[in-house]
Amino acid sequence: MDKQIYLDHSATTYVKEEVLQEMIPYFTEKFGNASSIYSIGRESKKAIEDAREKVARALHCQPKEIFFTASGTEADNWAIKGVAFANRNKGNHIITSAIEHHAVLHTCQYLEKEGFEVTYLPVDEYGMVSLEKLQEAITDKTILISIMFANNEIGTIQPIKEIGRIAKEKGIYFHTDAVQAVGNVPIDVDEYNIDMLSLSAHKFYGPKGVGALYVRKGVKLHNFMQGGAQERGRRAGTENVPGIVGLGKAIELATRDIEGYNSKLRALRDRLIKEVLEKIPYTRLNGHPTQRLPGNANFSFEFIEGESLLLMLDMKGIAASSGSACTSGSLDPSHVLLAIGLPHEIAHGSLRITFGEENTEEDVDYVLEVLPPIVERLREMSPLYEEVKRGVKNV
Amino acid sequence: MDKQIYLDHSATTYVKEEVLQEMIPYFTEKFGNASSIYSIGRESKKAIEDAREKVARALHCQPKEIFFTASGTEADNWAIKGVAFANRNKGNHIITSAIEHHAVLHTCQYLEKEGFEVTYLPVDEYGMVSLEKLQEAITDKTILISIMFANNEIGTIQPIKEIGRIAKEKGIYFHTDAVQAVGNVPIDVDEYNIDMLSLSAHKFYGPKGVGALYVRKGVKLHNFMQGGAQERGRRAGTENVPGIVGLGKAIELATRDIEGYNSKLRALRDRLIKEVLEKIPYTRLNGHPTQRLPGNANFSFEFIEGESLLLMLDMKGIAASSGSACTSGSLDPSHVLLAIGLPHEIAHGSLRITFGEENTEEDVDYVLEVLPPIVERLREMSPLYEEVKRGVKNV
Amino acid sequence: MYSEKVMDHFMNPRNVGEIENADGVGQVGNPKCGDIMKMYLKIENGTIVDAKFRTFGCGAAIATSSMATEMVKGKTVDEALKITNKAVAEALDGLPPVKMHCSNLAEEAIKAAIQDYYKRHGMDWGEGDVCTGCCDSCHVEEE
Amino acid sequence: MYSEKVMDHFMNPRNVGEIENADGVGQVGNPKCGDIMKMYLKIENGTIVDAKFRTFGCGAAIATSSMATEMVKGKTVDEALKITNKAVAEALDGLPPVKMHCSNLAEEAIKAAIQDYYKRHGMDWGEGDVCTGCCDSCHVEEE
Ligand SMILES: Cc1ncc(COP(=O)(O)O)c(C=O)c1O
Ligand SMILES: Cc1ncc(COP(=O)(O)O)c(C=O)c1O
Repeated sequence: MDKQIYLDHSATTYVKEEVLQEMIPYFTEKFGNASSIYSIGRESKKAIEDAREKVARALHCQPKEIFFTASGTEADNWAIKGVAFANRNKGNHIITSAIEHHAVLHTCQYLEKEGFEVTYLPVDEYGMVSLEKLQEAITDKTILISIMFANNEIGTIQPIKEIGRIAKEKGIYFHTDAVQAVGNVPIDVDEYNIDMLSLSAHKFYGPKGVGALYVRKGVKLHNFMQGGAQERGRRAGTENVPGIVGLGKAIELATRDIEGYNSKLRALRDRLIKEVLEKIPYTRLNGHPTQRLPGNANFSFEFIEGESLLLMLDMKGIAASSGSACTSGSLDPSHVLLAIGLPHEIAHGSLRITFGEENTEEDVDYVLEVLPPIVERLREMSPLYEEVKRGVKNV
Repeated sequence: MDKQIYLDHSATTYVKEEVLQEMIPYFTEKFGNASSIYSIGRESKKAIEDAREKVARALHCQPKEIFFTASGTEADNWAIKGVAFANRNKGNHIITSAIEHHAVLHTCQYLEKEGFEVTYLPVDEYGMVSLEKLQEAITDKTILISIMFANNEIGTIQPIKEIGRIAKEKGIYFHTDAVQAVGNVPIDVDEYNIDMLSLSAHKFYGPKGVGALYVRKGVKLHNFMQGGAQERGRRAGTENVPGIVGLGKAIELATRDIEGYNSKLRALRDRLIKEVLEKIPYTRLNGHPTQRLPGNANFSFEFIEGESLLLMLDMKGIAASSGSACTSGSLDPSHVLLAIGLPHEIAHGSLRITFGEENTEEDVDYVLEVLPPIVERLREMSPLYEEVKRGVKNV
Repeated sequence: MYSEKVMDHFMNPRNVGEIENADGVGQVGNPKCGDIMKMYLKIENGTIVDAKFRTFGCGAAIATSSMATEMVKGKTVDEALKITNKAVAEALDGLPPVKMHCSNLAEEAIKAAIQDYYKRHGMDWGEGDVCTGCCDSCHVEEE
Repeated sequence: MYSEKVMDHFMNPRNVGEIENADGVGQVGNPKCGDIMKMYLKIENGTIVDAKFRTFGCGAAIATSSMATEMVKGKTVDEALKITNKAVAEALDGLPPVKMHCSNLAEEAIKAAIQDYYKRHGMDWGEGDVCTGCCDSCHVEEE
């Protein structure tokens, strides 16, 4: 197998060479603890503050509203638990959506056990949250709305600005998991009335194991990680200096020409979607036709199961995914695909292709060459397809 | 300033070249998400499992008892909150010591607000916890004993084996914060009856932003980080593959010849201690004379304040610390030095020197040349010293 | 993740298809859980002379189907009934813990096909042994 | 962390020492908090002609002591009393937020020394204005 095409940029990205080069010195000669008083300590501190400014510039906020974490997951846990426990006196109701990442969903489920009430807003067939349903769900006990910016599986981008406006009107904190959005969609936390925002570096060509939480000045939030006085006493633990430097550089690069990057990805994606739907019968596109991440295409191929499809693609050198990477250990079909109304057996047969920087039209050609026969082969093995061909089952 | 001597290895270490070289490919060509099914994903998974085995070998436990975290702080938070909330039905009492790192102390203080009761065992003048006091503190509501393996400021090593035996006899979980011990002290979790153990890679020439928690099979522990199914469903968040690989390599190197490393450090430390105490009057050694980390020397110089001492040493190219790095933002004197009975003004004037791999006898020579005149100079500026010289004040 | 043997049986599955006029046909699993196995047996004088399958499912499900059909061929019905899920998994050089239920499915598919054969021949064979459909019922947790 | 000016006044502090037969001596701060400043003033005809200090404290404490003694020299007592902590900090090109209390200490040390001068000359000068001793009382939080 010679060809190797990576089409799973929503799962993770490689670290760009420029990013890695900025990180390297902080592992070796500039390794000081950022809390230390001597010069290499102060250099680390400065490197962190420079990165903080870059993040602030990307999100249009103040540097001191940015707190570095070890992941998007930690940022989500912190935001949601932190607001919940700090505002228990005001209310115990949280609104989120049924298609959030598990970092949000499982955190909300944990809070339910702790006495909080959570509304999981349903979504329409495209994965869109309805603003009316959101309005209806709000009670005078609602302390937090947490709705993801863009979905990791089907790519649907939510009406964040409108949600922010509603939250602001009602005086409710608004958190958004923007792990998939940062670097792909322009974001302005003020314009969108976002109070808290989670991001993770490894989704935009930065390193794994570092993320950030934006917290608007004034938001009441408990600490999640107890310990030393790092991050102005808000997030304990020796700072991951190389990681933070990498995050800073990566977000700078990722937001430099977001429009150019987007239109490139959109072209690849749109051609892929169009031709796959034409070439392969019994196929549907999941997610919103236009309000979706520029690099995201998500298909359901009826009668076949996703894992075997991925394995066969892998044997042809194509790295793609089914559902989200985080749940691949699980046997359950994607909660996102079920939430948009797919029946179980179809939810099992999805393929997510997410384009990135290095992908080309030739990559799309290759997928279009390789994918249809694989789908056909798996269908030939499938008892469900046999029934359809025989006319036993209607589709 | 030409000379640069790093003497703060307890704050953090550089990443060894061999460690960095193992990490690098996982940033670039081997960047796959470890949860992904395709080949570069599986390679990441394998790299993580290899690292897990290395950690298990170092601690003498099973690989599946090791869970990677983003720091020692996270491991401490997880262990303590996780046991507390999972065992509330059994009791609400936790025993720890007054000289723990803030990652443990602040976590315990947080739990006090949540209805738990915490006993902070006092220590003697050397920083040792008394086994009798521990025995006395145990009640039938005690669910957890958390005592650090070795102290980060004064280096005192606790009687972990005896504490483990007591905990086991009473059927109480025993957690130890071994962030300073791993790589410096041989550890066998079975021999010591340790149920949970925290470690952090950047203390033994691994990268910042990655740690681990050892959890003995069968220990009842809630998750701390909610989200994806990583780490067998126990710790969510996309795995920091390069970081974990670095941790694995670093712990392998650090535990390979721990005796040889120790005797080297001990020689440097013992000479420094002896000569500093001889050369500089009104000086005391903090911590235990023998039961201490091989590389740790901690002095109190009366009449002077620690920060100004550190700044002057920094101007001479010596990187050292006063108290712990994490609290340098704070104005309070070290809780550890107060706990061993130092008066406030003496607790303010401490110097911690922690040796590492690259230090030499020449480094000790240099410190012995530079330190006495700096102490003298600061004392000349000090109104407290003036009083002593005049005989106004007794020491 | 998967052994080479599993990958071989997945990429080159043996005995895919159906047997016209099969003597026993069994289908187990449930699309909800993402696995359905349908097995066809040709049985002559109590000996399985041919076996084919169609499977909707993951790599392990396809590989175990392939291996199970290989294993039953040439065996008597009684011998075939003794094939355990462990035996199928072992013949594949093991399966990841989270995928062990797939080998259960293979065992159940053989049983279901033989049950069908018994039924057609008016022979009795107690109910209730066969997979209820959802893999949760025979789920093997990793820990 | 510290400005160059602070580092200069820390590494080369002006006016360290004491004045024999000083006209006013003030000591503020508390060893508990890690800062003690003792200031000596020589005052002729209501004008400060010399100032010296001894300080136990951090880099910022030493630098502000040094700067404060420089600033009072040549000023009348009344002018000296108008020197604010902000002025001392500004003269040093700023201090880190967490260290602002050190400049408070300098302001208080000047006041204490002048109070002592007033007392010696039998002049009255209300109580209670001077630093209580512990820096918590004039603590400036970062946010
Ligand atoms: C939408 C979303 N939220 C949160 C996360 C969690 O991020 P991380 O795995 O970096 O913690 C991810 C990706 O894994 C994601 O796609
Ligand atoms: C004893 C001890 N525990 C916990 C920690 C926290 O480790 P980290 O900062 O890597 O989270 C440290 C060091 O900072 C430490 O010395």
